[in-house]
Amino acid sequence: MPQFANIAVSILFDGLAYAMFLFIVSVGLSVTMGLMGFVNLAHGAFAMAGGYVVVSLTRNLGLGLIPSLIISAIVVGAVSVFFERGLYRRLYKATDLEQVMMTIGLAFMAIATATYFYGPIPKSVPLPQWLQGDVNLGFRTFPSYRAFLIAVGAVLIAVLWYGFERTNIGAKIRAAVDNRRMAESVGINVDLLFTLTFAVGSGLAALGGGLAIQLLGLSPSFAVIYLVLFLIVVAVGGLGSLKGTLLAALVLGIFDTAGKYLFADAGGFFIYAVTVAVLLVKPAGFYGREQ
Amino acid sequence: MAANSDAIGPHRAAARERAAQYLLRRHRFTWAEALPWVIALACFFLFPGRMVFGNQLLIWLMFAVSLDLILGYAGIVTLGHAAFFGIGAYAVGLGAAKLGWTEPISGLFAAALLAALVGFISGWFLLRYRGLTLLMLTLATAIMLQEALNLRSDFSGGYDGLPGLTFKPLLGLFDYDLYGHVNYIYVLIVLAIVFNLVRRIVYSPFGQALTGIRENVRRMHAIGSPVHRRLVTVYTIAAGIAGVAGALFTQTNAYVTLSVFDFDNSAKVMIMLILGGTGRLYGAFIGTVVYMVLEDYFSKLSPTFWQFGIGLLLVVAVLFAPRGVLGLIEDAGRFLSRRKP
Amino acid sequence: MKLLRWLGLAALAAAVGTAAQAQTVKIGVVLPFSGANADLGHQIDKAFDLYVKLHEKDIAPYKVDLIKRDEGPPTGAVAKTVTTELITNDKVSLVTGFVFSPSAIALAPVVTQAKTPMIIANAGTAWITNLSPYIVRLSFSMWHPAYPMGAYAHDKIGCKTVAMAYTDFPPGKDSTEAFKTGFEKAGGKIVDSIPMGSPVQVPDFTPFFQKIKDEHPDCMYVFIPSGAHAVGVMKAYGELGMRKAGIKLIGPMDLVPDNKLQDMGDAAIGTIVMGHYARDLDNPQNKAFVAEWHKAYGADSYPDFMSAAGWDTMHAIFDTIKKLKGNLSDGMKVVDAMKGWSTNGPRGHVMIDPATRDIVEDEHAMEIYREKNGKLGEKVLGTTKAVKDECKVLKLGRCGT
Amino acid sequence: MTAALQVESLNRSFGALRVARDIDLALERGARRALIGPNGAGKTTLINLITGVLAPSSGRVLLDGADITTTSQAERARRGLARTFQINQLFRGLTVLENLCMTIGERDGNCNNLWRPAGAKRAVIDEALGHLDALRLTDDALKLVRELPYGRQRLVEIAIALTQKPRVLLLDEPAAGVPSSESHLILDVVARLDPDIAILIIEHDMDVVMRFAKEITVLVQGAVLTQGTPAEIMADEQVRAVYLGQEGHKVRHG
Repeated sequence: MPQFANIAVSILFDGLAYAMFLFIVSVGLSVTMGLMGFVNLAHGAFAMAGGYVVVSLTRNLGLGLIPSLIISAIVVGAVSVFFERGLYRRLYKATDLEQVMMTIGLAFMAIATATYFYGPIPKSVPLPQWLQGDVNLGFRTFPSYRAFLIAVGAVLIAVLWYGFERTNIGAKIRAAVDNRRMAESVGINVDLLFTLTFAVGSGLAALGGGLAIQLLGLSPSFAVIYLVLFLIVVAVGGLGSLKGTLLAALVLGIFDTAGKYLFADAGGFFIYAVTVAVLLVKPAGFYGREQ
Repeated sequence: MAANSDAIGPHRAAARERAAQYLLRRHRFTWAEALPWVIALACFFLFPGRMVFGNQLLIWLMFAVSLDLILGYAGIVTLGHAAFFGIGAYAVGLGAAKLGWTEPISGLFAAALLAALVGFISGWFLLRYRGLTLLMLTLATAIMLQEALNLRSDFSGGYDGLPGLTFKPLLGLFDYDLYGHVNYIYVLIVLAIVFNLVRRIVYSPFGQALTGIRENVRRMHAIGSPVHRRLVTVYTIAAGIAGVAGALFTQTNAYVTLSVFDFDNSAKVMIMLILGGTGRLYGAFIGTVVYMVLEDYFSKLSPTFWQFGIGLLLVVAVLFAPRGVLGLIEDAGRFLSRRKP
Repeated sequence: MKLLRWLGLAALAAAVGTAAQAQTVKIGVVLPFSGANADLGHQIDKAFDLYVKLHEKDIAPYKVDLIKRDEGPPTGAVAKTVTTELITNDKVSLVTGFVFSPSAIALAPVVTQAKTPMIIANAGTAWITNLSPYIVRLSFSMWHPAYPMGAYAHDKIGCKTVAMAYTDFPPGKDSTEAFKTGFEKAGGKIVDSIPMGSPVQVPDFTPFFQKIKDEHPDCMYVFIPSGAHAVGVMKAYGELGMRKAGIKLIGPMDLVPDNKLQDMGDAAIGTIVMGHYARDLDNPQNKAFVAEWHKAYGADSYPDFMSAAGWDTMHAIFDTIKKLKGNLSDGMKVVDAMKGWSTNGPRGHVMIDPATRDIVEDEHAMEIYREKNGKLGEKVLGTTKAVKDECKVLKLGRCGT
Repeated sequence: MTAALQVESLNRSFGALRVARDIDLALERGARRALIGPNGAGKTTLINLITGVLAPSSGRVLLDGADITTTSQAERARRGLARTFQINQLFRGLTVLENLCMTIGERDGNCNNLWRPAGAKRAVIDEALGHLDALRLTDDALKLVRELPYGRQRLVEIAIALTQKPRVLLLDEPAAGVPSSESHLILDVVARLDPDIAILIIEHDMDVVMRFAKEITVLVQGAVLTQGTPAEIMADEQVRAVYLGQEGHKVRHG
């Protein structure tokens, strides 16, 4: 097929895969920030933790990748509840600055801890045979793992969408994000909701971290080096908006890929240029509430 | 308390005078304020071997003070402050490397002006936004600046930086020594001047207006304050000061790389400030000292795991001194003064 | 201000004095122990410790005292502070380590002024050694592997066209520049040269490689810092099925550091790199080195080219201590003692070029293959003997000054 | 003579919802007008439109005959248009005295000064203390606003507005949220205000309205239902039907 079409397909496909990773990790951050206005800079640390759990499960216990990913998401999600109850809870009413300071502190501690247990050398996980190499979709071939990543993303989106738009809890969360006081006054237990979303968000982050090993490798500093990326997705998407986070992930993922592909020299530029462009026009992000 | 307000004349006259005196005196120097400078000088004689570190510390301190002006007083939360530090750093760096402008003090002014100019322009556009949006916009601007300079690495030296910069001796008299003694005094003096400037601004009516914007921007509009103009003004000033800090960084290191624009620096300076306490002038002092001294100590204790110590410090600080070390002291003070008859 | 001068001199005098009498030689070790590149630091640090442990007795009655400091991020600032204080405050006789070029560049004026030798165990920007007469490098310059790779790729591997992809920081630019110089001299054609983002973040390499795949060159020359990036490159290369598409992956050894090789999987097989070290390099010194390494750090910890350089670095320092009878007070004497120093180390025969104070070493073209034991190994295809830093030989740019 | 404040056929809608429909309103110099109407009638919205927090979809706002429809909030304030908020908008982290000094500073343009210490102008401080005296707040001068009981915070809210030396003052439920034990204090203050100031007050307590207002404007669903003297309004059947009924309804909610 013609070159330009081929290029376009490559960009869309790779961008889509990248976008899925961004979405999976960022969505939890977006909802928790939207719900409680809680700035959680330790979110990346949960992703990193998830990654290492997967490493342990696959390498030391010899589990398959898929079960490991699921277990890791659940484990990290569960553990995150303790942090939420023990530490985060104390800072709901606190200022952003205090939240920033504590969560950055947690991220630092997470990095040191991971270094202690896993060492600084980047880890990777063995892939099952069917995820190696590439799949042929007739008109051209695509890397299997990325196809898999996209599939996982699609499934998650479906599940989240259902949970968010169709279930009672989802409705409550949306209500709380929209107007917390109101929600509380009609008897919604926002704190409980937050614990829930926090756990789910952290679990998703962990899943994202696990999936990212194949993409970006995994070392302790994973906890912070991609944080900016996640925050950008959240800001561009709009706090607490599932739709927004998805759209932002897609736009940023695809633009970033296109930029790297077409204008490698200015590669780093694009994602930020897009961010600025969007925020200047829509300060609250794609689907955020204007203040 | 409220009941007392119905008290008789003389009492109220006294109350009036007390209140008036408080505002009349507040901006005057107290002896306590000499303490940091005394300590700084004492350190110079006590730790002659640590002056290179001390020098870095003072530069970060100045950087933190500039951030306090906008974050602590005007309530502008930014993650792009390193941009101005970097501009100042590169102003003198490129000046020395390309134009042979090696006179340090004039270099400081040049750096301040350039950084302030960029601060003015970016502030004009960005300060209409607040919160996370502003956070991301400032952050993105800083990184784009860095990327742009890296594109022209033939000119900026990229991440290998501009090596072997040499600057004229200070005032043509004092040459930079290996032990950083001259540097330390140099930076300390500049810091003293800059800090006094900031202190004046903070206690000026303009400074009051800034705190007003921080406390309640809606009301500021309602009482007729040109909020945007105020914010852009202070942002420009803070940018200039950050630029001076950056310039000192390059001059005292005789070296600069693009990493000065790193997001990490913006974050680090913010953390140090919060740790010390925002909007309290001396919060920057305490925060910087506590953070950097402990960082130095931990990283010698364990070059690999020191981050754990710093992390723990931050978490503990939030839980026990949420409004920073100075905030803690202040609260204690209020608590005690309550006890007084 | 006179007082300052006086203080300075006094302290300096003290420094010299103490160093002179000391039976113990204080050595400042500056490596990135924390942060995104911590693993690089640890690869070298382990080699240092291992050498000291095994050879302490050789330098009796003298002892070494390693004072370790975190090099911090690749900004030069932290490194400059801690190193200067190692000199001024801890009074070390020499400083070594230095993974990042900016650290070395920032420190050049300092070591010159302090007359303290700086023995570089990694930092690879070619012209660093020109910055100060007190700098000695035992690792390599980007040119050491990259330049000979140019000719080898064209003549032996059969790359007529090559697309280059590199991490967008100075070593990346150096490495590609060096390869280009050698490759074009041999008559090859560079079809594309793609910067792949900053060294801080591991990017998603796929877009870059996809582009190259669509360009169909014979070979793809990749330089990345040999940390987390290396694994990412191999994965993306494998995922895109580029080898099947007939695009060979070549580069400097940074592409397949031994401590990550086993994680790279089949994708790596067939990759050809130019380098001065591989874990299964066949010489007795290396066999012993690797054996000792596994004994000390376990079976699944591997030394890599950085460790090898670290080992030789400490070796050179020890020999110098012996030669100077433990008196390293005079920095210039130390440097002179190292000029022309040579040994048979893990890397084979290495020598410090008296003229440039830079290393002279053999460069091996090595192919990744699957060993019988299932592990990935590196097979030597050919060797270029006694390679100098070509950048300085050709006096290109800053290398000329 | 031209009205101190004139509102001409003001419209504003949020999407389909029209919160202000062709509102006409005039405040003569020294006017004492009450703005009443059921919840959601758009009373606060009208104040926001007048002060420039919201921009009207159509219509004009005139201050002393000058069109200020497009001028900024701040500019309107500097021209003598002051307001209080239904929910306190105070500088909670500052002392009461600072709250007022800052207001004076912005009013007189001192706040453009970055160099002279704020405390250097005794005159400013004395004026501020004067205002505090008038509201019996002197003893709280050095307290942080957030440490005051709500009732007294409410007084600060008014003190700030008065400190602006306004010609037109818009009071949005000055006694809202204040226990009746203290509300009289606030309403006394309101009653004692300078007769030259044109005042528009939003108030639910009809007794207060009757005592204070010389004219009343009734707002229903964003439109002016009727205007007139207290007596006329009390007599008006529509008002009873729409507003007072609604009020009773409101009372049951507590």
